[in-house]
Amino acid sequence: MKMIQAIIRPEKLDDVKHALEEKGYIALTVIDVKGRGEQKGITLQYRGKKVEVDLLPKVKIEVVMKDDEVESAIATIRASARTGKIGDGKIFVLPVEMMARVRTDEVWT
Amino acid sequence: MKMIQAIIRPEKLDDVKHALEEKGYIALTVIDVKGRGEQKGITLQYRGKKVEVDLLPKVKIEVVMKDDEVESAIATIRASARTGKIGDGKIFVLPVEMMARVRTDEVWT
Amino acid sequence: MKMIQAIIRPEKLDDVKHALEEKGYIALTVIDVKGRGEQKGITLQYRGKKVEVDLLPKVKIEVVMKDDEVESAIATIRASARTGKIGDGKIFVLPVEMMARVRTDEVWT
Amino acid sequence: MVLDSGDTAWILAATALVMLMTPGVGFFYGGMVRRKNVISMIALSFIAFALVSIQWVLFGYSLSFGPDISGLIGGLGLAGLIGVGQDPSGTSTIPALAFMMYQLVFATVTLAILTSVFAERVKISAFLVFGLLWTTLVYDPLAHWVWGGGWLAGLGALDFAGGTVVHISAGFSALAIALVIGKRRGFGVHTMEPANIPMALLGAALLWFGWFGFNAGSALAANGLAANAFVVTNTAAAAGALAWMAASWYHGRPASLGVVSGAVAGLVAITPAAGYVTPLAAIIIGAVAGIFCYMMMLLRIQKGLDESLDAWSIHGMGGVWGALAVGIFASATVNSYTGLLSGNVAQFTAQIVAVVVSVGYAFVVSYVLARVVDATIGLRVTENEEYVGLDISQHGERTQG
Amino acid sequence: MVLDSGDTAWILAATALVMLMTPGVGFFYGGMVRRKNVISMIALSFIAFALVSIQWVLFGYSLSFGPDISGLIGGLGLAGLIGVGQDPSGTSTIPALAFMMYQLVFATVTLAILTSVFAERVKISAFLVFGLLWTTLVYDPLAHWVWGGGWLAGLGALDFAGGTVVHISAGFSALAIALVIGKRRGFGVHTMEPANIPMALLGAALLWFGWFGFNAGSALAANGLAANAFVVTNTAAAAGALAWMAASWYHGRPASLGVVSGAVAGLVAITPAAGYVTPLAAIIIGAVAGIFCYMMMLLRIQKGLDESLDAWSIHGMGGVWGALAVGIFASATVNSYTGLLSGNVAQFTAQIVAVVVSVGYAFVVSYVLARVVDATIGLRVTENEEYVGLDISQHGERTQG
Amino acid sequence: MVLDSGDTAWILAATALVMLMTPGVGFFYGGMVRRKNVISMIALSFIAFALVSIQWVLFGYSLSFGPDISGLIGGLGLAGLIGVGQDPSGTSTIPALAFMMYQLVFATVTLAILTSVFAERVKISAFLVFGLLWTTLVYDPLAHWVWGGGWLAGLGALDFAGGTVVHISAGFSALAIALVIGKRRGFGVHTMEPANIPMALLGAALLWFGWFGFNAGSALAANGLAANAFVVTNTAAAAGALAWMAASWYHGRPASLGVVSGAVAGLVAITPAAGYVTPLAAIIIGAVAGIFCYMMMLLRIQKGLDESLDAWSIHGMGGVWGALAVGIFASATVNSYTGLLSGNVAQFTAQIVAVVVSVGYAFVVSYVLARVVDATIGLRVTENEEYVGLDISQHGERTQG
Ligand SMILES: Nc1ncnc2c1ncn2[C@@H]1O[C@H](COP(=O)(O)OP(=O)(O)O)[C@@H](O)[C@H]1O
Ligand SMILES: Nc1ncnc2c1ncn2[C@@H]1O[C@H](COP(=O)(O)OP(=O)(O)O)[C@@H](O)[C@H]1O
Ligand SMILES: Nc1ncnc2c1ncn2[C@@H]1O[C@H](COP(=O)(O)OP(=O)(O)O)[C@@H](O)[C@H]1O
Repeated sequence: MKMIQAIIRPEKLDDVKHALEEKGYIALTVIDVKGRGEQKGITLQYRGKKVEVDLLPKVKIEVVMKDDEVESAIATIRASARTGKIGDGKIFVLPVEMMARVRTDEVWT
Repeated sequence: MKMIQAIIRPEKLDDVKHALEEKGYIALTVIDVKGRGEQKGITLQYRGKKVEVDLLPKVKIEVVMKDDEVESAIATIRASARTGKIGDGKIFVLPVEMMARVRTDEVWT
Repeated sequence: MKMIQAIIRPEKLDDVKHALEEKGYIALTVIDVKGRGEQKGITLQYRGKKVEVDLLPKVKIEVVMKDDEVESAIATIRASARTGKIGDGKIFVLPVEMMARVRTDEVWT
Repeated sequence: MVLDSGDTAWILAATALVMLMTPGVGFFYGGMVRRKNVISMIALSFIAFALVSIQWVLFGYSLSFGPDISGLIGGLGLAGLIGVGQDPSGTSTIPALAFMMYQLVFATVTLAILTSVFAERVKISAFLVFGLLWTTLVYDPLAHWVWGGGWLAGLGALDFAGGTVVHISAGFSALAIALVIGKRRGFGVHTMEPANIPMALLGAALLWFGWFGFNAGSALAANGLAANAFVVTNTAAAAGALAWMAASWYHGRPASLGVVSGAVAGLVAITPAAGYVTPLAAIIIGAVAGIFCYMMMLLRIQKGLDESLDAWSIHGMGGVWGALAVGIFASATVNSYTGLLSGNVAQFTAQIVAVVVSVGYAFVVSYVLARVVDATIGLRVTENEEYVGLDISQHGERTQG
Repeated sequence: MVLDSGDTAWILAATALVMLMTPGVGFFYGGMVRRKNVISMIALSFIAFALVSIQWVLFGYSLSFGPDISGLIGGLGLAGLIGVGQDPSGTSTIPALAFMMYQLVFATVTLAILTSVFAERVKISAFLVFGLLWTTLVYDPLAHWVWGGGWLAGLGALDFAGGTVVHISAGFSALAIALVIGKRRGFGVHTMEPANIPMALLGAALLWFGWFGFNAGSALAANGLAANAFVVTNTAAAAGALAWMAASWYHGRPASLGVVSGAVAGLVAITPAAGYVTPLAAIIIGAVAGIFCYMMMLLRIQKGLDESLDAWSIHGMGGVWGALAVGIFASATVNSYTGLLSGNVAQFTAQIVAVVVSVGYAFVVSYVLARVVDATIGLRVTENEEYVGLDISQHGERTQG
Repeated sequence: MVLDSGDTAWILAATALVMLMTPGVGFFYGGMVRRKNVISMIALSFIAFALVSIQWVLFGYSLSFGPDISGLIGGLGLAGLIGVGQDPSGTSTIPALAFMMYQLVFATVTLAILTSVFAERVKISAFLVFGLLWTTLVYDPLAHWVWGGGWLAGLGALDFAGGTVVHISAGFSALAIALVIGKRRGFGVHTMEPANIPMALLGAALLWFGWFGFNAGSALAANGLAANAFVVTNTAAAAGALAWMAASWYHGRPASLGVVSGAVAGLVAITPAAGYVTPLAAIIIGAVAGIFCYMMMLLRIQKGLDESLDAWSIHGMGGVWGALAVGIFASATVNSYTGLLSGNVAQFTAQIVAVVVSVGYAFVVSYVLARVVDATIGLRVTENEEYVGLDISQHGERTQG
C-alpha cells in the first residue's frame, strides 16, 4: 500500500476532496500545516523594506491506498489543486507496510 | 524501525496514551487532524434537508519503534481505542530507515 | 528520496529554518504537534502533589530530499536545534518513492 | 411621583449593564463546553435574550407586574405594554417604561443561566418551546409573588435583587431538567476539556461588571442604598473568588475557572442581600458562598449528575445561602430590616419559607415541563448530532482550529 | 438652560456605550473574515476611531454643528472646539462639550461600519486618506443637513438617532465603493470560512449593548422619551433576531451569525424611529427588518457583489426601511409626530425625500472619492499581499493557530 | 452637602467602567504573552482585583482616606468601612460609600497594571504576598499623599485622575521589580510571539472604554468638568494611537498592537491632566506620549530589560510626561489652575516635585519588597514550570489549539 501526502492551498481543499470522492477515494485525513516553498515564500516590498514571509498556511491531505491506485489519485489531485501559480504544492508517495482498522480486526498489507 | 500512525477518536486519546505507557511505549507524538472515513462521514437529517458533515476532528498518534514491537503496539492501540462504532479509525505502519536523537549524537537504524 | 521528519522545540523553529536555508534546504513543511518524550515529560512538585504534564507542544518539520542529502541535513538540524536538555527531540528518516509538483507535471523519484 | 433624571440615568445605565450579562453567561458557558459546542452555547444565550424580550413585551411583564389576581399572578392589563408609559407610576421616580425594561433584562438572564443544563445536547426547537413555557410558567409567577405584589412578599420575605426569582429558580429548574434530559454521552468517561478558558474568563468579567447594574440598580434610584448594594456586591464577589481559590488550591491547584466561579458564587449569594447587609457581612456571605458552592459542585460531580455548567450548585445553592443570609445578617444600619444576628427570628423564618416555596415551585414545574417537551418534540438531538456537535448539527457553523 | 446632572450623567454613560460600538464593529467584522485578515479588520475600526476623533475635534464638529451656512454646511466657528464649553448651550441641559463628544462617537462608528467593503483587500494608507475625505465630505454635510440646522431637517424629515446620517450613508457608500474596489480574489470561487464566529458574536453583543446609548442617548436627557427609545430598541433587535433566524431556518439551519445579523438589522431599522414609535410597532419594524435585510443579503450574494460584510444590505437597506417606518408608525402617544397609520401622508413623503437624498448623496460622493483615491494612491493591496493576508502584509502581525 | 442623584448616577456608572479596566488589563496583557501563559496572565488580573477589593474594605481605604496622621498616612478610623455611610460627607454630593468604591477600583487596576513585570514567571503565592504588601505599602501611602489630605497635595501638585498614584507608581515599581525578578528564560534569544493579538485588542478596547470612567469620573460629579475630562481623554488617546502608528510605520509596518499601545500611552498621559487642559492641548499631550513611550519601549528592549509588557515605558514614562504636561498646559479656561504656558512656573515645579517623589518612593519601596519576597518565598517558578508555562504549572489549565 502507499500513502499519498499532498500539500495544497487551503482554499483548494474542497475541490480536491470532491474530486477524490468522485474517483472513489473517500477516506482521507487532513492536517493544517505551514509551508515554505522552493520560491522561499513571498517577498513584500513595504515602505522600502523587503520583508520575507516564508511560512504560509497550507493543507496536507493524507490518503492510504492500494499501489495501483496511486497514479490515478495523483492525477486527480493535480487536476483539482492546480492554479498554475507558485505555491500550488507538492505530492509525496510513501510506502505503507500495513493498514489495520481499529473498529474490527481487519488488516490490509 | 517502523512508524505506527494511528488515527483515533479525540476522546480516546487519554485511554490510548495510558495503554501504550503501560506497555512501555512512552515516547509518542500527537497531531490534531480532521478525517473523512469510508462511511463518508455522518449524514444529518435536518428539517428535510440532508447535510453531509464529512470532516470530523480526529487525533493522530505517531510512534516510532523497533520492528518486533509493532504487533503488540497495534494490539494495544486497537484494544484501547475501540468503541465498536463507525469512526474508530485506522492504523498505518510505515517503514523508518533511521532515527536520530537531537540532544546527543545517538542514531538507531 | 527521503523524508526527514524532525520533532523539535517550538522556540528553536526559527534557528532550524535559517540553518536549513543556509544549506540550501528551502522547501519544508511545518506542523504543530504535541509530544511525550522518553522522560515521560515533566514532573511538577506542586503543594506536595506530583503532577505529570506529559504532552508538551513541539514542532514537526518535514523535508523531502534526495538520498545523498540526508546526512548533511540531519547534521544541520541537530546543530541548530540542540540545547542539550531533555526534550530536544527526535529525527526520523522515511523512504519516499516519488515526489510530484502540483503546479507542473514534474515528477521526481 | 415626579421623574428624577439622576435616578432615571442610573436605571438606564444599570439596564444596559444587566443586558450585557446575558451574552456574558453565553461566553462564560461557551468557554467551558467542548469546542464543537461553543457557538451553540453562546447562541442559546442570544436566543434566550431575543425570545424573552418579545415574550416580556407581549405578556410576560403583565403576568409579573400587571394588576394582581389573588396574589397569584398579574392580569393581562399591561399586555403589549399598553398603558406602560413614559411617566413614573406610583411612588417611583423613573419612567414606567424604564422599570419595565429593567425587569426585562432580569427575565432574560434567568433563562440564559438555565441553558447550563441544556449544554451540548439540546435541540434548538425544543429549547425555544421549553424556554417560552418556562419563562411564562415559572419565572413570571415567581416574579409576581416576590416583586409584583404577590403572596410571597406578603409573608415578609426579603429579596433585594433576585436571589429567589432569578437564582434559585434557574438553579433548581436546572436540577430538575437534568433528571429528564440525561447526561451528555461520554460524561464521566471521557475528559471533556473546556474549549476556551479565556472566553470563559471574559464571560465572567462581563458578569461581574453587569452585576453592579443588577444589584445596585435594584435600589431603583441613584442613592446611598444603591451605593451600599454596589459595595457589598463587589466585596462578596471578591471574597467568593478568594475562598473558592483557596479551597481548590487545597485540593490541588487554583484554577482560574475556580477563581471566577467563586466570584459568581459570591455575586449570587449577595444578590438577595445587597440592600440589607454591611460590607463586613458581605465578606462572610461571599466567602461562605465560595466554599459552599465549591463543595456542592464536587458533590454534584460525585453523584454523576450532568447539570453541566453548574447552574444548580452555584446559582441554586448560592441563591439558597444568600436568601438565608439575608435573614441572618440584615442590619438596621443599612436598611430598615434586621436578621437573626439582631435577634429577629421572624425574618429568618420568612426567608426559609421563601426558599422552600421557590425551590419547590421551580423544581416541580420545570420537571413537568421538561417531561412534556421531551415526550412531545424531544429535548435532545440524536446521538450522531451530539457526536458531531451542536455547532454543526444545529447551526451549520463551527469554530475554526 | 441650566445644566441637569441626571441628564449629563446619562449622556456621559451613553457616550461611553456608543464608543464601545466601534471596536464592537471591529470584532463583529473581524470574526467574519478569513483568519489571515482578522487583525486587520479589527485594526481598521481602531484606526477609524482615532482618525475621526481628531478630525472631529479639529473641524468635523464645526462643519456639522457650527454656524449654519445656507443650510448646506456648518462654518468653522467651532473649529478646534474653541467656544465649545462646559456649560449647556441653547435649550440643552448638558454641557456643550458632552454634546460634542456624544456626536463624535456617532461619526466614528459610521466610518467603522463602512470598513465592511474594504475587508481583506484595502491598503491602510488608502484607508486613512479615504476615511478622512469621506467623513469630511459625506458624513459631516449629512449630519449638518439632518441635525445641524441644515436644509433636510427643514423639510420635516425625522431621524431620531441616525438612520440616514449613519446607516444609509455608510451602507450606500459601501455599495458605491464595492463597485470601485472590486471583489476579493477568490470571491464566489473558494469558500471563505469565517475565522472566528464567537468573536463575531462578541462584537454583536457589544453592538447591542452600545446601541442603547446610541438610541436612548439621542433623547439627550434621562427622561421618558429615553426610556421609550431604550425599550423599542431592544424590542426591534429581538424581533429582528427571531425573524432572521426563522427565515434562514426555513432555508436550512439557523446560524448564530443569522441571529445576530437579524438583531443588527432590527437595531438599524429602529434607529431613526426610536423616539417616535411604540413597542408593538417596534416588533413589526424589527421583524420586517430581519427578513428584508436577509433577503437583501441573498440578493447581493446572488448578484456576485462583494460588499463583503453587508454594510449595504443591513445598514443601508435596514436604514431605508427604518426611515420609511418612521413615516408609517410614528405615533402621537410617544412623541408629537404622527405617520401614515395616523393618516399623516406628509410625514411619509418627507421621509421618502430624506431617504432619496441621503442615498443619492452618499452613493455619488463616495463613488467619486473611491475613484479618485484608487486612481491616485490605489485602494487595494497587491495580489501577493492579498494572498498572504493583510495581517502580515499591512501590520506584520498574525493570529496564531 | 446633600446627595445629588445625577452625580451619584454618574459615579456609579463610572465605577463600573473603571472596574472593567482590571480584566481589560488582563486581556490586553494576556494576548501579548505566549500561549502557555495566557490564562495565567488574565488570572493575575482577577486575583489582583479580588485581593485589593478585600484589602481596601478592611483597611486600605482607611490608610488612604482615613483621618490624616501627619500628612503621611490615614489612620484606621475607617477600617472595615465602619463609619463610611450612605450619605455624602463634607462637600461631596455622592454617598461616602460610592466615593470609597470609586477609589477601590483605582487601587485594583493599579496592581493589575503591575502584573506586567511578573508575566510568564511569577509564582501565584508570591504574587499574592507581594501584591498585598505592595498595595498597602506603596499604593495606599501615595494615594493618601496626593488625594487623602497628605503632604504632596499640600505642595500644590495637581493630579486629576491618578498620573502619579496609579501610573507612575505602577510603572516605576515594575521597573524596580524587573531588576529583581530577572528576565524570562529565552528573552532576547527566542522570538516570543504574542499568543492572541485580537485578545489584546479586546483588552485595549475595554481599557479605552473604562478610562472614560477613570478620568471623567474623577470630577466626582456629572458636570462640565467631567465632560471636559471625557473629551480630552478621548482626544489624547486618539492622538497617541495615530502618533505611535506613524512612528512605528516609519520603522516598518504599523502593527495593530502599536496603535492600541499608543492609545494607552495617550490615555496615561492625559490622566493627571484631564481636568485642567483643553482638547487642543490634549492632541499635543497624546501625540507626544505616543512617540515618547514608543521610544522608551525601544530603549527598554535595547537595554535587554525584560519589563515584559511595558508598564514602565507606557504607564511609568507616560505618567511622568502627563504629570509634567499638567504643569505646562493647565489652562484657566478649563479649571482654576494654570501652567507654564500661562507663565505659572510654580505649578511646573510642583509637578516636578510630585514626579520625583512618586518615582523615588515607588521604585525604592518596590525594590525592597521584591528583594524581601524573593529571598523568603521566592518570586519565580522553577525552570521546568516556566518551560511548561504558568497555565499548566500554576493553574492546571491550558488554552486549547
Ligand atoms: N521538499 C519539500 N519537502 C517538504 N515540503 C515541501 C517540499 N517542497 C514543497 N513542500 C511543501 O509544499 C508547499 C508548496 O510548495 P511550493 O514550492 O511553494 O509550490 P510549487 O511547487 O508550486 O512551487 C510548501 O509550502 C511546502 O509546505
Ligand atoms: N485510507 C485512508 N487514508 C487516510 N486516512 C484514513 C483512511 N481511512 C481512514 N482514515 C482516517 O481514519 C479516520 C476514521 O476512519 P473511519 O473509516 O471513519 O473509521 P472506521 O474504520 O471505523 O470505519 C478517518 O476520519 C480518516 O481520518
Ligand atoms: N519514538 C518516538 N516516536 C514518536 N515520537 C517521538 C519518539 N521519541 C520522541 N518523539 C518525539 O520527540 C519529542 C522529544 O523527545 P524527547 O524524548 O523528549 O527528547 P530527547 O530525545 O531529548 O529526550 C517528543 O515530545 C515526541 O514528540
